[in-house]
Amino acid sequence: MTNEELKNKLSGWYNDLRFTETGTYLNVEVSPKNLKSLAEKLKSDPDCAFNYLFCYTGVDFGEELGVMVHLESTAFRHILVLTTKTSDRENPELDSLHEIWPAAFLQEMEVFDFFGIKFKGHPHLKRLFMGEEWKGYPLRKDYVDNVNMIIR
Amino acid sequence: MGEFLTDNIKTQEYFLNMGPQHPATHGVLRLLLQLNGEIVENIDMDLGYVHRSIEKMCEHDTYQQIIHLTDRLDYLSSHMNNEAVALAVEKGLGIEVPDRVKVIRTMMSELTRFASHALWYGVNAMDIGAITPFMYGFRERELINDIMEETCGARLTMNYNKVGGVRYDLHPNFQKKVKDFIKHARKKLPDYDAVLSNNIIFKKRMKNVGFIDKDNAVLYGLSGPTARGSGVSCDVRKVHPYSAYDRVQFNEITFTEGDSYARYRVRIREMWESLSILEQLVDNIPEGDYKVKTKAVLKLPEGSYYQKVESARGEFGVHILSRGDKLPYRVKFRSPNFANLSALNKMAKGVKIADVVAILSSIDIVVPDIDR
Amino acid sequence: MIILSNFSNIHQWLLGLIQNAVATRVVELTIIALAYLAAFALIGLLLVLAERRIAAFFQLRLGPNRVGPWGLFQTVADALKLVSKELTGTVKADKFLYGLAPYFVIITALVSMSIIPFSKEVQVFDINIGIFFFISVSSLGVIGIFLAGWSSNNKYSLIGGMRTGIQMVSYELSVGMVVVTMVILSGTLQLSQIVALQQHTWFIFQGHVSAIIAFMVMMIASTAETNRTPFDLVEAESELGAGFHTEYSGMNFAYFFLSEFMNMFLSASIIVVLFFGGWLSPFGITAGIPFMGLFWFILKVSVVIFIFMWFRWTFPRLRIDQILTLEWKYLLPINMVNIVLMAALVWLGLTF
Amino acid sequence: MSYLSDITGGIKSLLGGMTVTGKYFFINFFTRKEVITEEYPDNMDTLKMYDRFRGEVVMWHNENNEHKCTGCSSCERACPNGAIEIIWKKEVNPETGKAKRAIDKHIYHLGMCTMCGLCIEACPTDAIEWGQDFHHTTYDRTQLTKVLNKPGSKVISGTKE
Repeated sequence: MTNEELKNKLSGWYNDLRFTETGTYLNVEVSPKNLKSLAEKLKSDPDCAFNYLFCYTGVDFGEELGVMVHLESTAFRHILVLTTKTSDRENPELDSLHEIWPAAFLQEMEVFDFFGIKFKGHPHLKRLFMGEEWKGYPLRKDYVDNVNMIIR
Repeated sequence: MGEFLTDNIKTQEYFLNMGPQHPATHGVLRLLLQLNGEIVENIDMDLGYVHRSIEKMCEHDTYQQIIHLTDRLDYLSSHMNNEAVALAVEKGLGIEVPDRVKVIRTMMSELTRFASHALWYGVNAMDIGAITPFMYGFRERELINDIMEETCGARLTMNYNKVGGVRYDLHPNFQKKVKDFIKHARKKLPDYDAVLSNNIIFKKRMKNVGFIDKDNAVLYGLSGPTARGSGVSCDVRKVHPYSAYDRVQFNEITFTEGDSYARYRVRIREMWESLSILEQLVDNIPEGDYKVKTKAVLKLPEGSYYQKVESARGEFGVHILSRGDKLPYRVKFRSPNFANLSALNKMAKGVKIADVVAILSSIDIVVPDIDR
Repeated sequence: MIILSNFSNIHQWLLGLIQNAVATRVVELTIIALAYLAAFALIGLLLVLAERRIAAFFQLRLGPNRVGPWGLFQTVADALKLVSKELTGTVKADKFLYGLAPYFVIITALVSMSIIPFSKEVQVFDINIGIFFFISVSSLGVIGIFLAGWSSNNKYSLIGGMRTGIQMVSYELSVGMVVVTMVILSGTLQLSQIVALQQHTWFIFQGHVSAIIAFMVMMIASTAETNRTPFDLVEAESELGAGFHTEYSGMNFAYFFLSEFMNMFLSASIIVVLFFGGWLSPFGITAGIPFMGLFWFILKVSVVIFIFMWFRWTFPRLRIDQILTLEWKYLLPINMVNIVLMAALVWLGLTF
Repeated sequence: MSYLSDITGGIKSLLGGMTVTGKYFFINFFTRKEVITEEYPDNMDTLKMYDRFRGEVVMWHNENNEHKCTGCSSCERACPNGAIEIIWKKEVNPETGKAKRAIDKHIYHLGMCTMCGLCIEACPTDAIEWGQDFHHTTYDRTQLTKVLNKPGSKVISGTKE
């Protein structure tokens, strides 16, 4: 499907989606509460059939924390970026997508490790890279580490 | 008597640390194997032993400065990683590179791919227990490294790409050396088959080990030879062509068996395909500039940019989130190894310890790429 | 009983020197023990060097060539380094067994060496059940490896040790059955007699089909017995680090290393004795010259060892269940059929 | 029947592998023709790196101990790792008596350099270039900090930024 067709189809499902096309792929922003149901629909809908999750980016948007999920369909080869933001910086929580795409399992662990976003329903959320004793979430913009970080 | 004995004997599962320092993990990767005798029940991973936080570093570097950091991700396909960043930024800025650059990048990618697969061949053999093929793999790789060194100035961390072209023009010896290499490789590749591919022990070790079916391969986000061994058509060179891949003839290699041996055969066949791509391009390098002039300070317009390339291990992606600044807001490297590793637990459930080693080497991990 | 008749000249000379039967015997034994120890060390060192050089040529390399001409003293230098190294160990290891294990391995190798007929003149212990003595003693070596794996208190070592147990128990069977096959042909267990019976034709030609099958099985089983690739799961470096000797360092490690090469030498010797006429020269070309037997024996053993090395530097490693499959599903039935075949050949007089 | 063909096929495949390795063994045993390794420290005299090899950053000096570095610090800005530092001094022109800013030291931290080459590309006067030496081992990390302009060296007159 082309970007236009995707847009039309998706806006029929939910009315609070925001579409942006600055950049490479069509970007759709979804509220955290609709994330999982939208993801399920994206995968199971025969016209969308997004079965290949190839990039899972945690982002610190400044005010909010969020994830950007790149999805592709191996049948139709269209690509969509799902964006979700949560404004809770203290205890951010999002739905886990690992049941829909098992590829998200490790990626969510990574995002948890670097951004501190907890994924509801993830069975094994641990600090994958940094180790349990590490304090803070390094990829957040407000992370300060005077020992290991030298900023010119 | 029997009852008496079994009453006092307790069996329990035990844990074995494979890594962080282990010959089979190709670096500092820690796998916690939950074992029942020799049978693997579960694998837990502990990563980050070579984490350098390259993604964070990128947030403080300009776009030209990012490129050399990607050499240090998957150091065996460093040229493809460089290319991904260069292509992403070029696309975002709307820079059209000359044909010569495209062809040069394609040839370098294929040389890198061959070198990477040759090294993998040796390392794979070593993991299975045959040590001699290791040197055969290095013999071919050495020639490519020489070509690289002559043109790019370094053997491994080449840093040959830049936004808007490549750093130097091709060395005058380049074409002759590549031709010599193709001739040499065509003569030596049949040895690979005789020593390993047809070997009954090797076949027994690789066949029906680490099986993953086609649907699961996609769902687990596998890419590259690992996914193509399961019959997934996912070659970025075919699906989303970049550089000069749309003008060369080559086959996408897929096998449907989905086991370690299928993945092995994909890579062996890919070496032949790389040779044929090189052969098509080596005499048809267009004349022209090897780079275009770019602004001194590059500012990517606001938006999220993604560029995928086919690296030796699968789909390497760069996700750049820009806010119109000269520094990127967020850079994420989609590393094929990290995605491929996520299927390890699925592949390796219920196999022997020796098979974990075989599976690990059949998905061909490079640890710095996993840890980034 | 220790038979020293072949050394009667030396015996007489010593007796004349010391004038005491018991003392003479003691001195003699000491001399022989020292000579064998020296030979043991020499053969071990040379084999290590040979392995490294041969491996290098297989692998498109040059190999060690710095210490002495053609690198001849490389292993001596290595041994010196190992001797000077600290003997480390794990804290929670079973100290007694941990210390005992390397000696267990090396002593069994030394004891089995005593029955090898290096030539007509050089054989210490020509016992009349020689070949069974060899099998029983050499199978004791596995206990050393097993002890090492168990007592190190290391999971890698333990797995390595357990694998040895499984592997040895299986492949002892094959070795035993091959020996039985050849004993049917020879009719004797005494090694000197087995060699003597091959005066005209080597056993591999005497027993033709059956002997060739037996030889091939023996090559496989011996490779497995000596823990060499493709059967080196005990110390599979890509799976277990170093397997049963992970925790050993310095000279204790060197004992394991040396005994591995000695075991290879012993297996090759037995193969040469059983199939290729021991120290006999082909067609008796040097039959009259004294001590030429030693030369032929070493030459034949070297060829067999080279084939072992060729295996090692070509093949990948098997998995543990495949090792068992190979033994119980392939070698054992083949051996059983082969014994019957050999018996039939001997009964019908079809041997040469 | 497949039992027997398994055995023969297996043995055949094993012999096929042994033929290849055996071929290389005998070639190397008798002629050393296929040996691909080099005896590294021994071939130092004949070992020549390629012209583009990126060993270290060096500054080019002519016979009058002059270089082309004006100290514009383009390289300093281009370096992603902060491996280059430029230190200024006040230089009094003897003819006019005016004080002028001039380069004192071009400090290069080899230990922090990743050989990316951005500094050399950024240099407007081509004062720095790649050196082919790769023997950088030292016993002391401080020795990896180098001053690229030789003591007492001057800028070639007429070099403009």
